[in-house]
Formats: sequence, C-alpha cells, structure tokens
Amino acid sequence: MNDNYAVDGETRVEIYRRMALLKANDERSRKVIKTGRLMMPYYSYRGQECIPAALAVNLTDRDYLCTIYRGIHDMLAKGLPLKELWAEIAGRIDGSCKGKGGPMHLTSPDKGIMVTTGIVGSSMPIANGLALAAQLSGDGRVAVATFGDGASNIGAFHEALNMASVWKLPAIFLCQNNQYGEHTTYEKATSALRIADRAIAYNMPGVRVDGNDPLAVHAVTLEAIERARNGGGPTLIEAMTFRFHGHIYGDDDAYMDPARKKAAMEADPVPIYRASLIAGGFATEESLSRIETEIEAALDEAVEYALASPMPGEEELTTDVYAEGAAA
Amino acid sequence: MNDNYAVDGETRVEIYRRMALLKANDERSRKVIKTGRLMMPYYSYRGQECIPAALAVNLTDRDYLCTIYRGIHDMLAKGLPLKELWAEIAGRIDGSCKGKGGPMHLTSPDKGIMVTTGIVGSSMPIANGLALAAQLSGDGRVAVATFGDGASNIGAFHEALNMASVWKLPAIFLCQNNQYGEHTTYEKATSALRIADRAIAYNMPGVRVDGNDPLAVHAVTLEAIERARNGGGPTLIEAMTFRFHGHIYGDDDAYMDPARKKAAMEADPVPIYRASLIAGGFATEESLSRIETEIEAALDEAVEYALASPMPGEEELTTDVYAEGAAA
Amino acid sequence: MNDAIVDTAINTHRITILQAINAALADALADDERVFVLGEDVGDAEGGGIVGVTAGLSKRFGDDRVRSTPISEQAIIGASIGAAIAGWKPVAEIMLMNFVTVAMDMIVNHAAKLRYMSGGKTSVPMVIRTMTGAGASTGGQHADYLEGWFAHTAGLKVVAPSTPEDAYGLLRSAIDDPDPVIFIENLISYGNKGPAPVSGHRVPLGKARVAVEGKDITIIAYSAMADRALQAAKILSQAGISAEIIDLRTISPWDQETVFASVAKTGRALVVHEAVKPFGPGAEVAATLSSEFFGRLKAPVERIGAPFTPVPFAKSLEDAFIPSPARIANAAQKLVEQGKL
Amino acid sequence: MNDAIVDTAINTHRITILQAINAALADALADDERVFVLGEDVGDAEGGGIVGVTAGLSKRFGDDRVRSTPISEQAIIGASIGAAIAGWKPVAEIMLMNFVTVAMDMIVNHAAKLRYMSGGKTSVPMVIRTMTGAGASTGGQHADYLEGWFAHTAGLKVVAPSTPEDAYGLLRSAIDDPDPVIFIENLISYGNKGPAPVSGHRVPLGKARVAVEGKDITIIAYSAMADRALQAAKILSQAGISAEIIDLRTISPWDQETVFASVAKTGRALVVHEAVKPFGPGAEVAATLSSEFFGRLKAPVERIGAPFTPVPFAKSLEDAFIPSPARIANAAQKLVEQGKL
Ligand SMILES: Cc1ncc(C[n+]2csc(CCOP(=O)(O)OP(=O)(O)O)c2C)c(N)n1
Ligand SMILES: Cc1ncc(C[n+]2csc(CCOP(=O)(O)OP(=O)(O)O)c2C)c(N)n1
Ligand SMILES: [Mg+2]
Ligand SMILES: [Mg+2]
Repeated sequence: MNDNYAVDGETRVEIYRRMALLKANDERSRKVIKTGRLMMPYYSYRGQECIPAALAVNLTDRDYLCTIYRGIHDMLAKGLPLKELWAEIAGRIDGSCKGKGGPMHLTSPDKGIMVTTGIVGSSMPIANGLALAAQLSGDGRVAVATFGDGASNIGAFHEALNMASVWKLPAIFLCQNNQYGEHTTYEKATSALRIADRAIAYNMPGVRVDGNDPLAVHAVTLEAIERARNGGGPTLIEAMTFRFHGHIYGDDDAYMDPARKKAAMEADPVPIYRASLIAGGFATEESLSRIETEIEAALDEAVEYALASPMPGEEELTTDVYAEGAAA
Repeated sequence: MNDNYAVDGETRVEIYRRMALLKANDERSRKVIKTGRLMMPYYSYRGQECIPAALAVNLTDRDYLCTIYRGIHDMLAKGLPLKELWAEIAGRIDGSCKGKGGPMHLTSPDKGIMVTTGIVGSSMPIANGLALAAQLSGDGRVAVATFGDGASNIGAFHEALNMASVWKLPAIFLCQNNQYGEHTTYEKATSALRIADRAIAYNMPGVRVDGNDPLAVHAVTLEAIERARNGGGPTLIEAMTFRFHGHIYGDDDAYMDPARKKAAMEADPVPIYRASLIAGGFATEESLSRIETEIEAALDEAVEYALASPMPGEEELTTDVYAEGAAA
Repeated sequence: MNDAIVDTAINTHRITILQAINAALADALADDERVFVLGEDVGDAEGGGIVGVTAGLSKRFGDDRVRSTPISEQAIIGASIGAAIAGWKPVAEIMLMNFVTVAMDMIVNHAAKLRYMSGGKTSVPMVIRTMTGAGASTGGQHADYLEGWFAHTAGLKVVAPSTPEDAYGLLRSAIDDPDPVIFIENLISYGNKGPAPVSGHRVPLGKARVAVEGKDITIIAYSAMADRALQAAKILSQAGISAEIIDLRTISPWDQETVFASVAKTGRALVVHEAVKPFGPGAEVAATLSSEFFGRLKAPVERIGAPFTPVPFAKSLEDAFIPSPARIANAAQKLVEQGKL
Repeated sequence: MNDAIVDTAINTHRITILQAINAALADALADDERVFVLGEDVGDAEGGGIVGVTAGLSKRFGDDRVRSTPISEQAIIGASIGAAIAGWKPVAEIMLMNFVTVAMDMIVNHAAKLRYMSGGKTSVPMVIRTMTGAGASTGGQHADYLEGWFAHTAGLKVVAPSTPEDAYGLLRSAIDDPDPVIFIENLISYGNKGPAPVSGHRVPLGKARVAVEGKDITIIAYSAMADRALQAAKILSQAGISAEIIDLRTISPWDQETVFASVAKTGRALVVHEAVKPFGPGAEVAATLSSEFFGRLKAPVERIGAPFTPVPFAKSLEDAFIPSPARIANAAQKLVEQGKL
C-alpha cells in the first residue's frame, strides 16, 4: 500500500478484521431478519464499518464509548462479544442486558460500552460525564461519543461540546456523517458547510476525514485520543460516510438520490481496503479469507446461541427498575 | 461628531431620546424598589441602553421582538407605553398583561412585542416562528430575538440558529454580551472566543459590534434587517456591553471583578453619546435637557398611574388559561 | 410511501386511522390557508413521514406549508409557537412521544402559558401530533405514554383518538381550537379500520364517547386501550357481565358529565391506560369518581396501567407490560363480583 | 454570600433549611470522595449559589468537586449521568424546577432508565437538587411544582423536605441512594428554622413523618404545604378538630404504611400540595386511599392543590394561587362535619 501512514501491518490487518466482522454481522443481521428468525428495529450501518474499526484499535477496554441506535458497528469494533449482542437483539435472557434493552440500548461496561441511546444527540452530554469521571480520577481514560450528521442540529450537541471545551474534558465527538438523518438530506437540515466547522464555535479542534479511508481515520482519531489523554481537551471529528441500506430495515429508498447511493456503494470501503492490504503486501488472500471464515463461524455460533437462549421470565419485568433491596 | 456614518441628525437624536428614556426608567425602577413602593424581581439593564435604542429606530411597530427577563430596555426602545409597563410590573389590572405576567413576561403585540421569556435561550426558537409567519405571509416583517452571552451556551440557541439558516428566515439574533451570565463570567462558561464566531456553525453572517457605539450598532442592525427583509436570511450580532448593577436587583457584586466593572461604568454610553451629539452639533444642551425633562415627567405620570391602578380581582386568577368559551 | 392516501380518504368506506389523520390534515390545509404542517421527514421528498401519515400533503400543498425540519424539536415547537402567535395555525409533528422530552420547555413554559402570562394578549392555536405505544419492540425510549404530564399542565388540552372517525374529527377540532392541543396517536393501531368520517366532520374536544352501553360496570379508557377495553367487554359478556365502555377521547379536559352519568348507572368503574399506573392519569379519574360517588359505589374504583417500569424490549416482557384485554376483563369481573357480595 | 454557613451547620441549635442543605452537602463531600456538586453559579467565585445554598463548599473542597457550569441544563444532567455510571456520585443543581423542562430527556429517558435498559449493568446514583414554589413574585416560569411528572416516571425517586432536619437527613440518604433522586427545595421556606440535625443523620427515603398526631382527619402534605398543614391544624384545633398531619417527605415511593395506619385511625383524609390539582400527585394518594379504605371511610378523600392556571404575577393573584392554611382548615372541617352526618 502506497501511503505515508506509520501504521504497522498487524494493526492494518486488525482494522480489517474488525471491518470484516462488522460487515458480516450486518449482512447476517439483515438475513436473519429477512428470514423471519428475528424481529427488531434494525438500523443497518453497512458502509460505515471503517470508522469504528479504525477508531477502536486506538482504544482500550477501559476507554468509554457512548453510542446510538445505529451503533452496533461501534460496539462490535470495541469488543462487544457476539453472543451477548445476538442474545440481546433477540430479546433473550443471555443478552448483554437480559433482553430488556434490545438493539437500541446495548450496554457492556467490561468493554467500556457504557450507554447506547435511541435519542438523537443524547450520547454527547453523557459522554461528557464519563470523560469528567476520567478527568476527576486522573486515570487517563477517554470517552468517545458517536452520533450522526442529523444529531449535530440538536441542542444536546451544542451544550455538550461547549461544556467539554470549557472543562477540557478528555472527550472525542465522532460524527459519522452519512449525509442523511432518517429521510432528510444533510443539505436540507444542516446549515454548516461542514460539521467540522462547528468546532470553531467551541474553540475546539475540528477535522473532517474521509470515513472510507481507514488509515486516515486511524490517524485522526489517534491524534484526538492522545490529545484527550494528555489533558489537551476534546476534539470534533467528522467522518464522511454513507449508509447503504437506508435508515431502518425495511424502509424503501424512494427518498434517496439513486446516483448518490450508487456512487457510495461503489466506494464500499471494505473490499477496497481488503484489496489494498493484499496489494500492499500486508496480507494475503488466504489470510484474509481465513479471518472471514472465522467470523462466519463465530456468527453461526452466536446466532444459534441467541436463539436457543430463553426469553426473560415475567419476574424480569419489574426488576432492575431500582437497585435490589432499595426502597421502591 | 466625527464619524463616517450616514445617519441624519434627527435619527441620531432619536436614538439618544430612547437611550435617555431607558436610563431614566432604570434609575426610576431601582429607586421605586428601593423605597419599597414596588416589589418585583428586577434585572437592571443599565449600561446596555445603546443596543436596543440603536436597533429600534430601524424597526417598525409591525416588526416582531422576542425578548427576555432583562429586556425592559428592548421593549421601551421598541415603543412599549410607559403606563402599560409600570402597571404591569406593579401587578395591576391596567398593566400590559393585566398584572398576570409581570416584569419577566411583558407583552404588547401592538408594538410587535410578542414574547418576553424568563427561560434562558427560549426567545430564539419562538422568534423563528414569528419570522416564519412573516416569510409565509410575505409581509416584509422581521423578527428580532434578544438574548445574553450565557444563553449562547444552551441548546435552544443552536437549534434556532440552524433552522433559521436552512430556512433563510428573516430573523436577527441579537446577543447582548454583557460578559456575565448571572454570576459566571463569559470566559468560564463560553468556549467560543467570540459569540459572533458561532455564526460559522450556521453558515450565517456573524458580526461583533461595540455595544457602546450607537452608530455602529445602528449600522450593523440596519444591514441585518435589510438582509432579512430582502430574503437574505438571518444574522447573528454580538454587541459587547456590560450590566452595571449585577444580575438582579439586590445581588451583591462580590463575584465581579471590580476593575472590570469600574472600567465599564466609566465607559457609560449614555453620557458619552450625549456629549458627542452636542459636540457634533446635532443637539444642544438645552434640547437634550428638554428631552430628559419630558421623560422624567412621563415617568412620574406612569408610576403614579400604575400605583393607582387596582390589583386584579380573584376572577382574573382563572381567566386567560384557555380562550373564553372554549372547552376547558 | 403511498401518495394516494389523501384521495381515498373521505368516502363511505372503511379507512384506517392513519388515512383518517392524513385526510384531516389535507382537509384542514385545504380549508384554511393559515394551517401548515411541520416536522421531521413530513414532506414527500422525505417519504411523507416515517410511517406515511403526511404522505402526499407536500405534493398537494407545497413545501412551504408541509415542511420537513432539521432534527430539532425545540426549534420545531418554537417555530410553531411563534407562528401561532402571529396568526398561523401550525400542526407540528414530534415523531415519537419520548422526543417531547427535549421540547418540554417550549411546550410547558411557553405554548401552554403565553395566553395567561400575556393577560390574553397573545394566543397559541397550535397542535402537536405525536405517536407512541408499546408493542413494536422499540424498547425503553420509544413507547412511553406521557399524557399525564400534559394533562397536569394548565393551558394545554390533550386528545387521544382510537377510531378513524374520532381521529379525523378530533384532529379537525384540535386544529380549530384557539389553544395548544397535544394529539396522541398510537403506533400499533394506525392500521385499524373503521367507518370513514364525513369530510368536515368535527368531534368536539372534551366530549367522551360511549363505545358500548352496559349496566354492570363502567370501563374508562382511551387511545389503544379503548380497543382493548372493547375486547375485554366481549370476554365479560361471555361471563354474563355487561360492561359500559367509555372512550375518553379527550384526556384533558375530561368529560365528567358522560363519565358521571355512566357510573351513576353502573355503580362501578375501572380506568385503563397504557401509561404506567403510579401517578398516572387514571388516578385523577379514580380520585374524582371516588369522591363524587362517595357512599354510592358498589365497589372501589380501580385502575389498570402499565407496571412501574420502563418499556422492556424482550417480546415476553413487552407483552406483559401492555394491559391486556384479559387483565382488564379480570379486574372488571372482580369488581362486579365484589360489588355483589 | 456567607462563607461561614458550613461551619455553623451541625450543632444543637436551630438552623435554617438552607443551612441544613449546605451542611448535608458539606458532610457528604467530606465523607465520600466520589461525591461532587455541579450547577450554575454553585462555586464560591460565583457567590456559592444564587441564594447561597452551596456557599463555602468550593473554597473547602475545591473547584473540581464543586463546579460552576455553563447555562446548559442538558449538559449538567448528562455530565452527572455519565459520571454516575462511572462510579461517581454527582449532586446536580437545576436552579429552578421550571428549568428541568430543558433537561427532561436526560432525566427521564436516561437517568431513570439506564439501570433497567442495561439489565442492571449500569446504575445512576445521582441527585438532582432543584428549588421552586410560588410566593416570591417570580411569575409564570419560575415557581411550578412539577414533582408529579417525576413521580410518574419509573426509575426515579422524588423527595421534598419541609424541615431542616429532614432536609439534611433526606439529602444524605438521597446521595447514598444507588438510584437517581429528585430533591425538591422550596424557595420561600429556606429561612425556616428547626432543630439542627446531628451530623451524619439519615432520614430513610420512602418513610413519611407524622408531624402532629390527631384522630379526626389525616392531612397529607409535603414541602411548604406541610407547614401550611401544620398551621391549618392549629386553626382546626381551635374548632375542636384533631388533625393528624403527615409530611410525606418522599413523594415517590410514598409511604403507604404510615398513611394507611393514620387513615385507618381517622377515617378521613385530605391531600394537599402546591402543584395544580388536576392530574396532580394528590390524585394518586386519593385514588389509592379511596380504594384501600372502600366502605370504611367517614368522608370522601379530598384534595387541595393550586388552581389549574399558570402561576400569576400579581400579588393578589399569587396569594390566591397558593393553598392557604385557611383553605386547608376549611376543607378539613367540611370533611369532618360531613363524616359526622
Ligand atoms: C430527539 C429525537 N428526535 C427524533 C428521533 C427520531 N430519529 C431517530 S434516528 C433519526 C435520524 C438521525 O440522523 P443522524 O443523526 O444523521 O444519524 P444516522 O441515523 O444517520 O446514523 C431520527 C430523526 C430521535 N430518535 N430522537
Ligand atoms: C434554562 C434556564 N436556566 C437557568 C436560568 C436562570 N438564569 C436566569 S438569567 C441567567 C443568566 C443568563 O445570562 P445571559 O444569557 O448572559 O443574560 P444576562 O442575564 O446576562 O442578560 C440564568 C442562569 C433560566 N432562567 N433558564
Ligand atoms: Mg446521518
Ligand atoms: Mg450576560
């Protein structure tokens, strides 16, 4: 691969492994829903794999993530165990949240996956709190909030970025600009020429990056993470991307510009990066195929595990509302 | 007056008349409260007179204003009758709102004074609606939202400016940056180097102006108003100013930097502008004194009128919750 | 999305609730130039709403009067308030009821209060349409019934239809109304069919509907629970119990006259809603009835609501969360039996 | 602002509610490193709070642990939630209760639900202090009692003290609590004095206090209305009526045991709050009591709340808005007389 990035081969392949996992998991999800084995609102992230994959190799399990309904890619990249994921989205007791949260509220604190929200924009104020905890503890952790382009128009975005900046919180605000918020285009909803420009309003570094370029995303997120860890405060990152399958599983694409969509799908980052790894001598067709086969096997196992797991019993309905034993 | 502003003498004097009215009204308010003739939460605007005075001469009664608890200067400059004002802040039936709104909720639609809010930031989304009404009607009106520097950190600011920009609403967002939000300094709360910089986040013209310079404020607001009337969309204006008497009547100033306050009070825009008018030959000592005397007389009359007006009777408690005669 | 919804709406056939709402919006837009519609994705370029409630409207009435917005609920409600004060009649959509939480200031501190605080100088004739309801596996943040908050807010009216005819007629009345109205739609029952309303039909706000007459017990419900109460009535009739079902339609102000008349007849009352039971709207109805009919009731007034939990995702739990016809029938039967002792 | 509040707080003398809250915060900060305080103007550089509740704390515990924030209520609550999940114990101040309207999403969709939605994997041990109450001529947007919204939200607890001792003890318990607690302070009664709590004193959440024993009627109140109920009890005793006054202290979950025991004894109940009456918290108590004591009450359970209006500015109207001791006593007397027929 002809590039100037000082990223070692192992990391390059690891980024690919995560991208391949995300892609395969999305494909499997849509297949399982299509065949009726599973019912859930599903927000496909297909097309956006590169961003969390390249981000996550720069994070540890101790770093915090706040993500959103369209965030299964973010979580898998950060290490969410497949079985926990699948049992949760199937609404089973072995899921990460005993089936009570579902696909929009996956949580796995062991992996630093602290909050998944279904409310547009709400990942950001809460990420501030995680970052504040890190700052108060001095434990060197960082908090990443992911969100969409549409979310950059809501009040919570503004309040969170301002507070993070005045408090110099170790936070990374990672916007995955897929150019649509539900059915509305970026241009129709968002006044800023670039979301990254909004960083000026917070006297904060802001950078737009090609979200299809794993090494660029790797570099930009690494810089932001290091700045955060070193007390340099927050960063706003806008990663340009596209969602291939619309807002929610089952929506028709009538509202989308077909040319825009076609161009985006032709620029699918996963096969392009795959080819570049082989061309650059960082991997072979065989080594990558082996990774892909392992992923498929893990997925087979996770899906069967999930579907074999029992549904939560009725006693679960009223537990976890308050701490056990507390006045309620 | 040695300046390059193409503002005629009459307008120059009219701006002064309004500034003098605001200053006198504030002084009278504090006096009436101090002597115990009136009880109310009072947010002195003393020091900020120049901004609404210079703005208002560019507006008509048909243009809309949304202002805030610290907004009596905005309203008086736009023509709120003194008697309506005083009866309202005294909680009397002859007040602009029958005494039911009070100083934080004065309303006078005949003068385009549509909303006064006590919630920080909430003037802006509502001003959008007024601007939208004007846009839909094509009636050439504009809507002005005034707010403080602290308010620029709340979500409503962000949502309102983004919407105004994408819809090209005839709105003017006028921030009176008095460098404090309650007891907190600008620097401690606000990340942007200048609030005007935040306009970039909305791809909107943003300008900072010396809020002590009436002709500069006149020029900047005029340009924004003309742009809005001509379909050019909204503008963010940051007028630098200072509140001389703290956040609310009765607060001690312990939290304020005495030097900063002293410097600001020495730059009191009212006497400085007054002197410049005389020096520039736009007015004489006598003509301005006459204006001031008239204002004092009007204030005398308004205060007595207000205090002679009856309190609302108990039947008022449950009226105006819903339209009369409507299901309730 | 179906562009044709508007055309098929008003006729003598049966239509869905979704079609009825679409028709009410279309007719209101046609009848009054001051009406306009705004919300996320409501325009046809955006598919006419995420479930198609506003389909076809922007094509017919233009993007100015049916406008898709940024994801900015405070700004949506703020724009509606301002326009309403200036003489327009906005119909804002907040996609799901849980999202009103980001706009409560605009709704409660402003829309609800501006008439009062201005001493009647301004008014806010606007409608906020929103949808909600458990049963679609959307989990904890997309299905809450929060009508109790709004019913507890002076200056607002709160409406929740359960049939196409009422949906049409109440929405038209809500748009006519000089004050702000919260109009609650149930996601699960959009497809429910019923007789099509006559074009221009109005259902007055504040008037309940006796959906089924009965003599043993009054069951008071609204929104999707009115349907479930009807199903419960069938179960009860098999047990020889005659239940009178009242669909409240307007939650605030609620129709005490109709409810009182029914309870005077039956001597028993059960209030049902999907909102969680504690401190829910049912408490107001139950407390009022218990006082009004003190010493004249055959059994205590009972309430059924969702358990005091967030909405769970797992199907097994979600099913248990929503009050079922069996649970309603059971509770009613117990009251009737208790009253017979 | 008075820096010395903290030092004078815990002793055997009488202190004000404001001092008690200040002392509870100071002691919690001293006892547990994970406790921190945040809110607009709470730091001493900003005067230690607009009425001085947090005075002296940042000087003693540092600006990190007592931090003034931008005017950004969503961000304040968000920061609290995140920190709480990560093991800290934030005590956030929302200056006035009406300002919670801009942070309802954070409170209701997140703080209240994260434990449940995560299947117990995360918890949100935080406190939101806020003040409210009519009587200071602040008008329509600064004095609402909105506790009913929070009591209707699963996952939250709601607390409202009326004495210095309870203020101290409840706040300590709220900070100890593993779940989010809304802690409501009354602006008008900050200066009320009472016996000083012992340092470290706890008042358990969910336990009411029998403020005065009586036998003819139970009056249930909280916050400033508990005081007014006590004044009403004096008026009533002059009329030969013995009222038992229960200060609920915790509104959700409310102490059914204590209230039931009292009503079992008196056979009559009156619920009083400053929140507007319709769909207010009193309805839950009244509906529950009416059902629980069906056939055993001497009179209907009645409720007193503010009228269904925004808070008015004019003194004449504001005075009429707040339930008065006379109104409470009158209503109680009527019930007692009715029950004697
Ligand atoms: C406050 C709020 N308003 C509306 C919604 C409904 N909604 C869910 S996803 C979405 C679009 C968000 O777009 P974007 O932020 O670009 O993220 P993307 O889905 O494209 O990843 C909307 C409007 C919501 N969940 N929360
Ligand atoms: C949402 C909300 N939060 C807090 C307050 C309390 N408050 C009233 S005025 C004020 C300061 C506002 O500062 P700024 O916007 O700079 O306006 P200024 O008072 O300086 O004119 C605050 C925090 C409020 N009214 N609304
Ligand atoms: Mg998007
Ligand atoms: Mg200010």
